[in-house]
Amino acid sequence: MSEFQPKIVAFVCNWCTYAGADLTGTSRMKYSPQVSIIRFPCTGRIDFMLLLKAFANGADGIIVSGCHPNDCHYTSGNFHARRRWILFRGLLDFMGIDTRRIEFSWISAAEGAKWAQLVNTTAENIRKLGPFANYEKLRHQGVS
Amino acid sequence: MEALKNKAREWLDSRMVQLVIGYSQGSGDSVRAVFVHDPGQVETLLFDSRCRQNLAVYLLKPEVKKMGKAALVANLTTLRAVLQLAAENQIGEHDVLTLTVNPAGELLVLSTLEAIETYVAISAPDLSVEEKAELEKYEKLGMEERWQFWQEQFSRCLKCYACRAACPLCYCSRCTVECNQPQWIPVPAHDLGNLEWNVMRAMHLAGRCVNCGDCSRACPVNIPLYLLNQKLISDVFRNFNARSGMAAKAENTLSTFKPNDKEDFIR
Amino acid sequence: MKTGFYPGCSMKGSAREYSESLLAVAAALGRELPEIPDWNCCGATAAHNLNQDLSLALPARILAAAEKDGMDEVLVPCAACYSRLSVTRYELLQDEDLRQKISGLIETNYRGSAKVLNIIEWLTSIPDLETKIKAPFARRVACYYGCLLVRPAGILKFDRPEEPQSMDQLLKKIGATPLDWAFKTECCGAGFSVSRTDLVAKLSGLILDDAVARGAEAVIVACPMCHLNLDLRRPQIEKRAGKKINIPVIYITQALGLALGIAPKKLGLQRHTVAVKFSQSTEGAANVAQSSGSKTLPGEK
Amino acid sequence: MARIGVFICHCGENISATVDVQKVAAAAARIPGVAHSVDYKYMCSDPGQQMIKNAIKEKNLTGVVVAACSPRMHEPTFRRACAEAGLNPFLCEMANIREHCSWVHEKSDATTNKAIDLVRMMIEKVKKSKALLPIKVPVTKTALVLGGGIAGIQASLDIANTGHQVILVEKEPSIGGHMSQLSETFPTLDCSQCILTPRMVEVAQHPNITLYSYAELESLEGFIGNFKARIRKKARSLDEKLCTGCGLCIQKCPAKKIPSEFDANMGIRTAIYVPFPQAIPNKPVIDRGHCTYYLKGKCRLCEKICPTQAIRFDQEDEIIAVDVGAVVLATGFDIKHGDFFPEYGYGKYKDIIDGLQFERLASASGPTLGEIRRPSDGKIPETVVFVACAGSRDPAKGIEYCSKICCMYTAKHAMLYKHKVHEGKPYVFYMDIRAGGKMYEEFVRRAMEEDGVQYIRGRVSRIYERNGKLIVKGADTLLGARPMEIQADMVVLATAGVANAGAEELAQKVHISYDAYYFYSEAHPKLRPVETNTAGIFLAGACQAPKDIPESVAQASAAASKVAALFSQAELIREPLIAVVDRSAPPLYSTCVGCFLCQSSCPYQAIEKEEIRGRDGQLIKTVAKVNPGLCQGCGTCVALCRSKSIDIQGFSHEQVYSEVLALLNRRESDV
Repeated sequence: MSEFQPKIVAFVCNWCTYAGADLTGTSRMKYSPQVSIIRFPCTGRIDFMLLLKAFANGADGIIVSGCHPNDCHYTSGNFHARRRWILFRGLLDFMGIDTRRIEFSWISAAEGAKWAQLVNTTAENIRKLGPFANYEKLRHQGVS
Repeated sequence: MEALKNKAREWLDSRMVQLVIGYSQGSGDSVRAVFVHDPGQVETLLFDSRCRQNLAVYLLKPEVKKMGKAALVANLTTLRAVLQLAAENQIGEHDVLTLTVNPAGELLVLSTLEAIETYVAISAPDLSVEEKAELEKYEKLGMEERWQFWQEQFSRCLKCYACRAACPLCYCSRCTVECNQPQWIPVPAHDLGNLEWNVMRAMHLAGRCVNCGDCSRACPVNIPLYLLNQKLISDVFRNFNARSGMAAKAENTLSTFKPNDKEDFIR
Repeated sequence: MKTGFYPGCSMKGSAREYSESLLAVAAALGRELPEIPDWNCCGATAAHNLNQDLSLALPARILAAAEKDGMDEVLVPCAACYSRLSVTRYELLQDEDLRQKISGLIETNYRGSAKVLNIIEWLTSIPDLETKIKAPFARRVACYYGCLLVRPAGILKFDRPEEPQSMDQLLKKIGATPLDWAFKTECCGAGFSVSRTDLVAKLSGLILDDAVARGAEAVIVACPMCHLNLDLRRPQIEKRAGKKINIPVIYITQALGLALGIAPKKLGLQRHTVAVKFSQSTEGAANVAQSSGSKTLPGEK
Repeated sequence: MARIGVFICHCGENISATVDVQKVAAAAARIPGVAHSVDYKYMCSDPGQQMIKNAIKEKNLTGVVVAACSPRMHEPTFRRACAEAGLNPFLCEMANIREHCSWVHEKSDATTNKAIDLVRMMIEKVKKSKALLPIKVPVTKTALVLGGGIAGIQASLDIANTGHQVILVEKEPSIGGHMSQLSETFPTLDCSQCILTPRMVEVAQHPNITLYSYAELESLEGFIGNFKARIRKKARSLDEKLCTGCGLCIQKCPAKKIPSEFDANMGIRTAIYVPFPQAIPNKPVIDRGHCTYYLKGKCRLCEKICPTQAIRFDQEDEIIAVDVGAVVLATGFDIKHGDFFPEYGYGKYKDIIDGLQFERLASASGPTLGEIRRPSDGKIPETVVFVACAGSRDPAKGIEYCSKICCMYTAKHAMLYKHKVHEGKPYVFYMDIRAGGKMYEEFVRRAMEEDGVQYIRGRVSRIYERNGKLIVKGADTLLGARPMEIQADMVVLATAGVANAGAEELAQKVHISYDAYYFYSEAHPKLRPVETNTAGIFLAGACQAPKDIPESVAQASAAASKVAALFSQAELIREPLIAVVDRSAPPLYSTCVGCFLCQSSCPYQAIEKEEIRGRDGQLIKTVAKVNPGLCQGCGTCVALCRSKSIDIQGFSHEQVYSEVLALLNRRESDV
């Protein structure tokens, strides 16, 4: 049985982090292929239900990333998102859901290196944490 | 008590209101909601420490709305629910008259939202000392213990949505659980669906819940849902210094922001 | 509305005439000023330079005691204490975590319910003071606010930190003529009172000069430290200036006391270094004890 | 049943070197709903695009997925290709298997599998995609410019010169703004009015500009391209058509001792007046607050004297309604006045004045005809102290920002004083000298070196009067913070530049955001400096932040070019990637319950209330409605809405939901 390869979904905004990840590519920096990006117009668009769905469908880890404060293409989407994350993360933690599996980050269009590094450290952390066993159990109880 | 009945009678007589929503003696030692239309029935009204139900839940029900203008016998959380509903454009200044009895036992007529605001200002900052203590008890548990605790609780969930029906702030005409394109919440009552439902329920009340506790009281399998609400109430207060149901014009915690909102987890 | 009283060290020692006059005035106005039970040092001048927690814990303990005693507000006549107590209340109400931390240190939950009042606020809050005046204090006065009463502006919210007015307004009420002068909030040398009397002599000298130059008959103060420098250090001031400076320095409560017709002795006027003498010229002036007064220092009492 | 076409690009070697593109194409082909799946060397090349067009026609595809580079690179290319082949462009999506895959991973199965995941994800998204039509908004090609200072004048002229109509509204009786009050301008020392008045005349005579002076905005409704503005034209108390501006009334008016606003209260004016001789329009206004007739009921001298019988004492304010397509705010700024600096005796001592007052003293058309004479006794001051940063950069005064223009005009003032009073001794107290600008630093140097202005780096702590002199106490921080005193005859405070009184009210009237100091907020601090967050409303000049003349003019022209661009098309066409509130059959009409939490979350004020009424016209419910003209498509409201009643086109609930599922649920057949 080969080493555990985590499945990590990245929810990112189109204007900063998606562009930052593009820069990682154009600069040919390497990172772990376990991470795949889903593109959103803005972190403000990212519905917390989608994060639950990711876990429900077998994600071992999640990255959520957008423009730095004050850099939002829509001026305040990321500020709204930040408030939701603060409460959502607190709630998950309270329910015993391992918030180490959700990595929140600000990554600008210029921070290609930061993206690569974020992905690698996240992948490494999740690998250490192993498969999301608790959720695994739930998952077997039915499709979603 | 007499004062309460008299005021109710007066209002019904004068047709100022067509309906008084209040509490009356239920079976055994319990109290239950009562809808008084006819001045003759005001005798059944009562108000004491047992009157915990949040009667604001009835205000938005179509069948109740049909009955005409209502007066509400309200405890503190009911009044806060009224303000929160006003803040969410669900009721207007003239939609409801409220009566309450203050700790000193005097009847107060709160006929304007402003009057309600002044009165609810007496309520505790966010949570009572006891509530805080209980919350901390669970927060102190290890992550795995918390997981086990909630899994065990949710394993009993029947997806009966009594919590939703009892909540004065769950008034959506179509709840997200009823969406099937896409199907956000799986229909069957299995652990995954139960978890997702309860996370969503709590999040949708974040910055809105007035901590009446009716969700827990309504739950047929005694899931301590109030803990989830109180966790968010204390987080909302600590992080954003905000409290729901204190003002009729307040902006909602999650629909506003401050550029300097503090967090310690975003890299 | 229960108003407590925090004396602090100076009111019991070097500035006992301040508290004597305050209590006399309070009595005359029918105001009760119960002392905060088991109060402690506010930590002024030293604590906040040494240890932030300590500098917050000391005042927090005082205020918590006041709260426990059911006080809605606390009168703090000493400007230094007032500054420390106000700043502490502000800091702790700003920062929930800090409030909990300090509450832990003092083993009492400090809620911040009790408001902190300085002497000016307290006197201003007394309704129709004018009507209670028996012998108008008809003097030309220079109201000296000093620093601790008005700064930091952001926290204390004193009327106009750089050009305060409220003491002048009060003096008007009791029949005096407050003068427009330039040294209302200039430094008197404050903390250097003991270590650098030469500095005090210079700075306080400038203050007195301007007051005299503008024809003031008395300097009115609301801070024991200011009084100490302007009054007790008068010999050093005169020595440096090479001239006699007779203008008396009196506490606002003493001026008010006189206006209320309270006997000078009751107001501790005899305790000053600089004799409180007024030329009888100005009519209606309160009849003031002529004390040659080498000031009785604590200990000797 | 969907018929999706999948096109895998090699991008030369860029993708195929690390991703097994054939394998990806094959895997895609096995996914239900995929009718066509191929790989090709360069999808973006003409033959590549042709392949897509042909496939769309031949296999009549219902959707296209191009797996290639970043959509930020070529999405427009492939969507255009689809459109040309008759497929709605929004049914085409790209899977980014280059920047996000082949370039960042080593050649391996894992890399190929990820590419397959990404392709599968976009296939499932496209299955849920809907054909979208671009949004078309009609545009009224008239611009409303608020404020007739130099910024408003410049913007109006630039827009008018592109052939579009301009309505210029100025609240004062004349246009010209603060610039018309200035004596000379830095760094060239050319006379302000000499360069300004020709522009003012141009405005008056321009066929495309309608000028409403002595008027203010009453209300503004609507959205980009379609605003409805109501303008209150205040009663001038005379008939402008009849008045010739001869000025007889002004000469004869008995109420002569009224402080002149234009002269910053350093001079006087009559009750019927024009602010200054070169006023545009050159028609007087009766100041009813001071006019003897309005106060005492008799006089009417002006009426008797007026050769054209133009005086109208009974005239009333007039409301003018106009339709405009864009609005330029050029409402300018003010400086701090009054009791703001008690420790400086500002407002207490006559000879402590502010910068604008000094401008009037130095101006040849000013109350002293350009001689520097101090207000108290008209003496020529021998020593003048200029205090920079009087309030600016001072948190204690609540003004933390730099007012930007003071360093320069203070140097100018000191210079002018020295030029006019050769024996005079000018001192300048400053914190730092900020002379960033063409010829600015040189200008300040000249003040120091050629005109011998004494610059002292330090702040003034207090100013008070002692036997006829103003004692200025400060510190010289370059000489060991040595406390110092200067005995001055006059003090000029460069008081902070602040937003106009009423700036907040106006911002709320036109629904734009403003900062903590009531300066108007630009849409993006770097990239959209002259736009506001409300589409169709632009900023020019100091209403956005303190600015000098060149900057204000530059920004005005920039705003004008934005307006011209907007007016250049018949209608405004926007991508339909915007939020929509659902509508459904009665009795529900919409799942929206009208809590309107979304409203405050929208950065663009795009969410409105819509009243749904029955046939009898009575109100059934009030629900949210997204204004397609204003929505920018961030989707913040979408994620906020509890009942999922708002969705966003192009990133709909169904689309992103199926992306998540598709990405995570690999099919055995894939690998």
